[in-house]
Amino acid sequence: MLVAEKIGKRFTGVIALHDVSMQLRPGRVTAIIGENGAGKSTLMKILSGVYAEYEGRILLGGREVRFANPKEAQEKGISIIHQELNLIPDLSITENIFLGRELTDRWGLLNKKAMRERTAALLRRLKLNVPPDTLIRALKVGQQQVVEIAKALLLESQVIIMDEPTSAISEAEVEILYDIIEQLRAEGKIIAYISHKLDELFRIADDFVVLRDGRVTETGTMKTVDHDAIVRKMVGRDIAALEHHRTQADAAEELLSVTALDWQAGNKQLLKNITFSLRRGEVLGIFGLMGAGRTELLECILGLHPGEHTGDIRLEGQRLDLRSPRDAIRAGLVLVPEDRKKDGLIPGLDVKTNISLSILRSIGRNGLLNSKAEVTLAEHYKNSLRIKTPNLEQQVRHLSGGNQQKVILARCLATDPKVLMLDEPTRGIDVNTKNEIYKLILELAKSSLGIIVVSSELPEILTVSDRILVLCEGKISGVFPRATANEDDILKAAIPKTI
Amino acid sequence: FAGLLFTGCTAGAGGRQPKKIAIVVSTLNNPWFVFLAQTAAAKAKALGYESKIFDSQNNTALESDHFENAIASGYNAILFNPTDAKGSVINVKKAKDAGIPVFCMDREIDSKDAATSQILSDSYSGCIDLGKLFVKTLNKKGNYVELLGIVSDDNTWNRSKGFHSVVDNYPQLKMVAQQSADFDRNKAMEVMESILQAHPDIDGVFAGNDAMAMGAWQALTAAGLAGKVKVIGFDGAEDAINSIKEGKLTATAMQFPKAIAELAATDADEYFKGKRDFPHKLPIPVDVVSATNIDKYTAYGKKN
Amino acid sequence: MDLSSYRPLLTRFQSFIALLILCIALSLLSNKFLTIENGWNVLRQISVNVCISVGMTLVVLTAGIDLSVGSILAFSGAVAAGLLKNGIAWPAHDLFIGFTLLGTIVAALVVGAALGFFNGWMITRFKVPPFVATLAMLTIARGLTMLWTRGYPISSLGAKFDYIGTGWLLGIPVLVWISAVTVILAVILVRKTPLGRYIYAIGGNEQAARLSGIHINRVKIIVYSIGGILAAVGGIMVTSRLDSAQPNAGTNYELDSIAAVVIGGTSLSGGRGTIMGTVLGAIIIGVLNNGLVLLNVSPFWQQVIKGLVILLSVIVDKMNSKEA
Amino acid sequence: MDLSSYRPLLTRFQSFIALLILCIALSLLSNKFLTIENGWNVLRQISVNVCISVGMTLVVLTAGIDLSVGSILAFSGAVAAGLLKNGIAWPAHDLFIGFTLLGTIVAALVVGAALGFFNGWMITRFKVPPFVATLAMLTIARGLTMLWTRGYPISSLGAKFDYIGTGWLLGIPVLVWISAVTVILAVILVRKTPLGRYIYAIGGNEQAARLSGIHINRVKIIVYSIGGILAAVGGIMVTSRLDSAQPNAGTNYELDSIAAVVIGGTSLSGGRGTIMGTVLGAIIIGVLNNGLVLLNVSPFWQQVIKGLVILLSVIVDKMNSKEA
Ligand SMILES: Nc1ncnc2c1ncn2[C@@H]1O[C@H](COP(=O)(O)OP(=O)(O)OP(=O)(O)O)[C@@H](O)[C@H]1O
Ligand SMILES: Nc1ncnc2c1ncn2[C@@H]1O[C@H](COP(=O)(O)OP(=O)(O)OP(=O)(O)O)[C@@H](O)[C@H]1O
Ligand SMILES: [Mg+2]
Ligand SMILES: [Mg+2]
Repeated sequence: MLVAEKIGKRFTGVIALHDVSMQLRPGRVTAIIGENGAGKSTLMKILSGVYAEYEGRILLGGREVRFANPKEAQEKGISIIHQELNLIPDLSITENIFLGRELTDRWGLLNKKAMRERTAALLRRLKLNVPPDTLIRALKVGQQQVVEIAKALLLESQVIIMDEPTSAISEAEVEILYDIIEQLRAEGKIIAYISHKLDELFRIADDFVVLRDGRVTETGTMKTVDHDAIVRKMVGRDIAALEHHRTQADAAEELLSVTALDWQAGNKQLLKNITFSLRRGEVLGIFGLMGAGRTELLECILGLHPGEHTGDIRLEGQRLDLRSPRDAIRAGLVLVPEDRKKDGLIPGLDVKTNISLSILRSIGRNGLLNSKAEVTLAEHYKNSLRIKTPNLEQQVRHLSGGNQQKVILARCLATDPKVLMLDEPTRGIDVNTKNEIYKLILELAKSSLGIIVVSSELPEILTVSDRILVLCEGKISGVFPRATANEDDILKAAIPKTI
Repeated sequence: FAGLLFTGCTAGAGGRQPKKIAIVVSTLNNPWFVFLAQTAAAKAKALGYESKIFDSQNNTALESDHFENAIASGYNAILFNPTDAKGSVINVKKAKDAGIPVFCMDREIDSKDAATSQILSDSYSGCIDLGKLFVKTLNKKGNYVELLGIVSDDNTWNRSKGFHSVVDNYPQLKMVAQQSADFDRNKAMEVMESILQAHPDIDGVFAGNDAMAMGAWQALTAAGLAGKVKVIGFDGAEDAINSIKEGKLTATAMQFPKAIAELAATDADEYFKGKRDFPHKLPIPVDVVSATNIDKYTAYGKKN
Repeated sequence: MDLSSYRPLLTRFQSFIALLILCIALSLLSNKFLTIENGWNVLRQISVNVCISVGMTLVVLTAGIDLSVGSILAFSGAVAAGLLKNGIAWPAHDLFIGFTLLGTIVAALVVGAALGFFNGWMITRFKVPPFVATLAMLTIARGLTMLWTRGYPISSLGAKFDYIGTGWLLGIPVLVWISAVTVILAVILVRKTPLGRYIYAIGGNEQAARLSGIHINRVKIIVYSIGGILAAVGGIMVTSRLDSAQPNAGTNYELDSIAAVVIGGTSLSGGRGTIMGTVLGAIIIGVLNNGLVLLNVSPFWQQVIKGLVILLSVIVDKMNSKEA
Repeated sequence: MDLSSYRPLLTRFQSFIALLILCIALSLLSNKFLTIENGWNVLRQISVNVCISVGMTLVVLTAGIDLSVGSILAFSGAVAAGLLKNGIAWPAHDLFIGFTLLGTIVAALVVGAALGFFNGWMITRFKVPPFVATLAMLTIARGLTMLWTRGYPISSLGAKFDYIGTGWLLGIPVLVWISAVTVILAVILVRKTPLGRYIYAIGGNEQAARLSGIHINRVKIIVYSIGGILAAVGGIMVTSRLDSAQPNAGTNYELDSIAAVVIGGTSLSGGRGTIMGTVLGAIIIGVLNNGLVLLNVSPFWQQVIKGLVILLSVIVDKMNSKEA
């Protein structure tokens, strides 16, 4: 049994946790629920020894423990899958899994054979069939996520914490993870599970703990609650599930058209003969499993790989030949990238600057910046997108995931685009914010933007899109108007035939 | 570190204020100049003055800073080893305008009146003599190698020119390689090793300073050519003198930094005492030191 | 918003404190330190480093580095001197081009810009790491200087030219004017123009900057060219101050200027820092050099102390900044 | 899988090609180039740079840099020479400690380790950026050398000591033996020990490494200490080779060694690179120096050519590596 008593943690400016108490019981899966910034990860980081300074105490099996660093926590049998991937791109799977706990022979030299074998075993258990010597950078995000899981399973830990383990993996892999969690539960391990995908929680969690603004608002067993109840507990009020009533967009004229797009990188056929079109005011959902080539498609459209692909892309009938995202923005195409931290934000700069970045020139006066215009711009989006930030001078790195996403969205909208492309717009974002973003998407569509939404979450796709394009191994494997679209057909289309 | 400063300060401010002499030297990266500077400092002290050494690190701009700082902090005279004959003139003028006498040591600045006196060791003619000796030892024919100093330094070229002004009159003396070794012993050794690959058949080496001469000598020894190939250096540094004693190096040119430095310090002293008519240029001849007269010399000077 | 707020003001306040402490200590130790004349000395002496370091700051803000400033300084200085004195002549076709003062200055700046551009081009077009590209340029430009001067200084360039380095204007040395103007322009560039923003953005997250439609390569090339131009400015300043272009001028200047940048609190990983911070850093170094000379510290000890003070000032800074 | 495959083999193959081309070109230009004896020359001449560069590689792999190697080399060399020749004496208490050959060598290594440790300590404990910490050490150690030698070389250290620098063992120069052993040990460290793994991990993603429970600070301190020790080894080699400790030994060695590391394909942003690559880089530089002299290229041109070759070899490398 793992008990947290009156845990408190403050960062400069924020109080992340305020006397949080809870119990994690053996043989049960406890769901930690809360909005972005509620303090879930912080709490887990304290339990796993990442943060050594905190108020309150932690009891493991009745005895108080205090970890100076993650290693000590590991040795005490607590392992964690962090929310952000923590892998070394240029080391192999084996080396990453054994990092910091290498097996050595009696000369203190690495025992590579043993490590490779145990890795292979783990990968088999996780049904990830790639050689243990593959470099991490050669893996897809989903596969990396699986490696993270393997890392946590290596040591037979008593306590296993999973912070949004499924945020980046696709259905198939999720299923595997569930099986493993079942096993662990059977073995009587203590499991903490964080996810913003509530339906998951109902599938595998036994107990729940709700955090709001760094405080525990409620604990209990999953059986006793339903979806809306949970949402109410974490948000503190009801949110109307929005249903999708839309003026048919088919009437509107064609905005963007892609014809026979092919992209061959080295010996890999990333995209094969992609042909589709997007109408004004239409939301086109693109579904597919990890590695189906959705992000690549958006990147091509955005001109990130000039000259590497064939086929023609037209905007309002004009053939586009984009050399860079800069050209794309000029032409009226913008992308909200998949990986916020890596491709979206400039963490060190403040909210205002991040928002105005793309249009400094146009709001500038005679070549100089126009701070007043910047502030008005930022203010405008702060209100219209309901960005939660103390002030516009706040560095974006301190915002929670959802609000960071909104800042990027604001930057894109500021360029007032014709076509808005969103890649996994709600990854790692809580239900409430999710809903807000869905609303935004629909509103924007009304204002006759063309919108492309890429997502691995079927419900999400089904909520927002007018038409659904399914990608599989770089080819279009199905197109469904929302009227006729249903989960099974879409999934069928998404699963590769070739294995 | 604060402690250091304070000791520094008490040394600076302690006792009644004696006259202060600044010694600005082109570089302390080379023992020759260290010796020059330290002798001057010692002499100044002996004459009852407070003195401080400034290292220009071969950087004329830094030398300029030193002059300004020295003037600002009220030094009464400057013993000066210029980084560059032309570039340093402007600095000396500055001092002169501030009413501070400048006594040039070893290297000249080309201005008639800026410096109060110039005590020069004339390596150009020194190298002429070396050239003559070189011609004699190789009796007028053979292949030789020249090792240049830092190529951005006009001393390097003064020496090279002095040497060639003689040697080039003998067509049978062929220079098979001319490379720079930056006045550095290690570089000289490596360059020499490589040159020996291309020209194992050389008879002599002229090195722009003793450090390089020693390096060359070591390369030759390693190649088993010691003694067969004559090596000539320049400076009269300790290692070179000893090596000539042991019959290794053939010759070097002795400059007299000790004499130069002490003379300069004495000039300053006399200047304070009111003397004004100093010889505008006082060349200190450079002696050629070889096996024949070696026992008359020690490092950087004559035995006394 | 002004970019100075990118580093918590506190820390810049700290390096300011460091400077104050240094000054107070020195003025206690030597009554010669706090004199107007000495003040001008220090300012005149740092003016060159300030110009170079301003360029260096821009480069470092993009998460780059420029090791070639010293050599570029030497070469453009030599070019200016050479043209001014000898012009260009092809005895072969008895062709001769003379240069006016302005002409030579422009020529020098162009040379600096060209070499800087070459750096930027290597870095953006061929993805050569800045450290390597500019390291190569360090050697190349030095070699060019040697070839151009044949290893001899080029001297006596005439009163008009020397005025730049030695003259006064409205009671302030021309050198100080130049560096002051440079700083002001740089501050405007960094705080008030889109380009300035782009520089911070690129240093902060290059990929995100690219997706925001910033022309990464163009910005970088511009920045390295500016670095080259400012090095050339420095070259002209040094040359005219000495009335002579020294072939080995500017050796190791890159180190001094990087030191100034870092002491000024700019992060070498880019995206964070200020021009004024760098100026502060340059002043600290200048005051230190000046002070160590005023006090009777032996040249050998000076090196040790200098190193320690640089460490200290950075540590003071770190300990009081959030990052630490 | 062994770490050599961290960079696509192809690219290291490329710098190998670069070397081959260079060698072929040279042997066409001079029939003296491809001789066994000249081979030994080159190897002997690069041996010092190899030792230093191995240490530099480890530092760079952690995404750090060490500018102080040259000065540390000078200081530890001088310490060895001084102790060997004069021992330590306090005439005051007429106390005297003599040193055996072994004693002096150990002492020198300890000095190197201590200075390296200081670097690492500054970097980890006070978060001073490696560039600055080691820049400070560059000045400090040089100053210490000057203080210790008073600016004069310490010469004639006796045949036993000189054997290190000039002797042969089993038909191979001792210097080459030393560097070879250093390389082998380093390769083992990097490929076969946990520490080696940690070095790559820290350079690859420090945050992730920390979360994996690696003691970042400890590893870094060890790495910088090793760097110091290897610099000291270099110091002993140079000193005994010249039979004299020169106060200005090792000036600018940091640049040569960083060049070797980068030409060898190690990324300055850490996490990617190999020891053998660095050795290759050092050889390329050594061959180049040797060749330029063999061909009696004018010293002025040599610098330009060297710079260009460094650029080229890196570009070749880049163009054939994935990153480009
Ligand atoms: N290193 C940090 N420095 C400053 N503030 C931080 C830091 N880490 C987290 N915070 C703040 O602490 C609060 C809790 O953050 P935490 O990451 O625990 O939220 P979360 O529940 O995990 O959100 P999400 O669901 O988006 O992961 C947030 O307000 C966040 O901004
Ligand atoms: N710039 C320098 N850097 C390092 N060492 C130098 C430099 N210039 C000269 N040396 C070394 O110091 C010794 C003394 O130099 P010195 O100034 O006497 O040259 P010089 O040719 O005598 O000058 P001059 O031509 O004015 O007489 C030289 O023999 C050379 O070994
Ligand atoms: Mg979280
Ligand atoms: Mg002389």
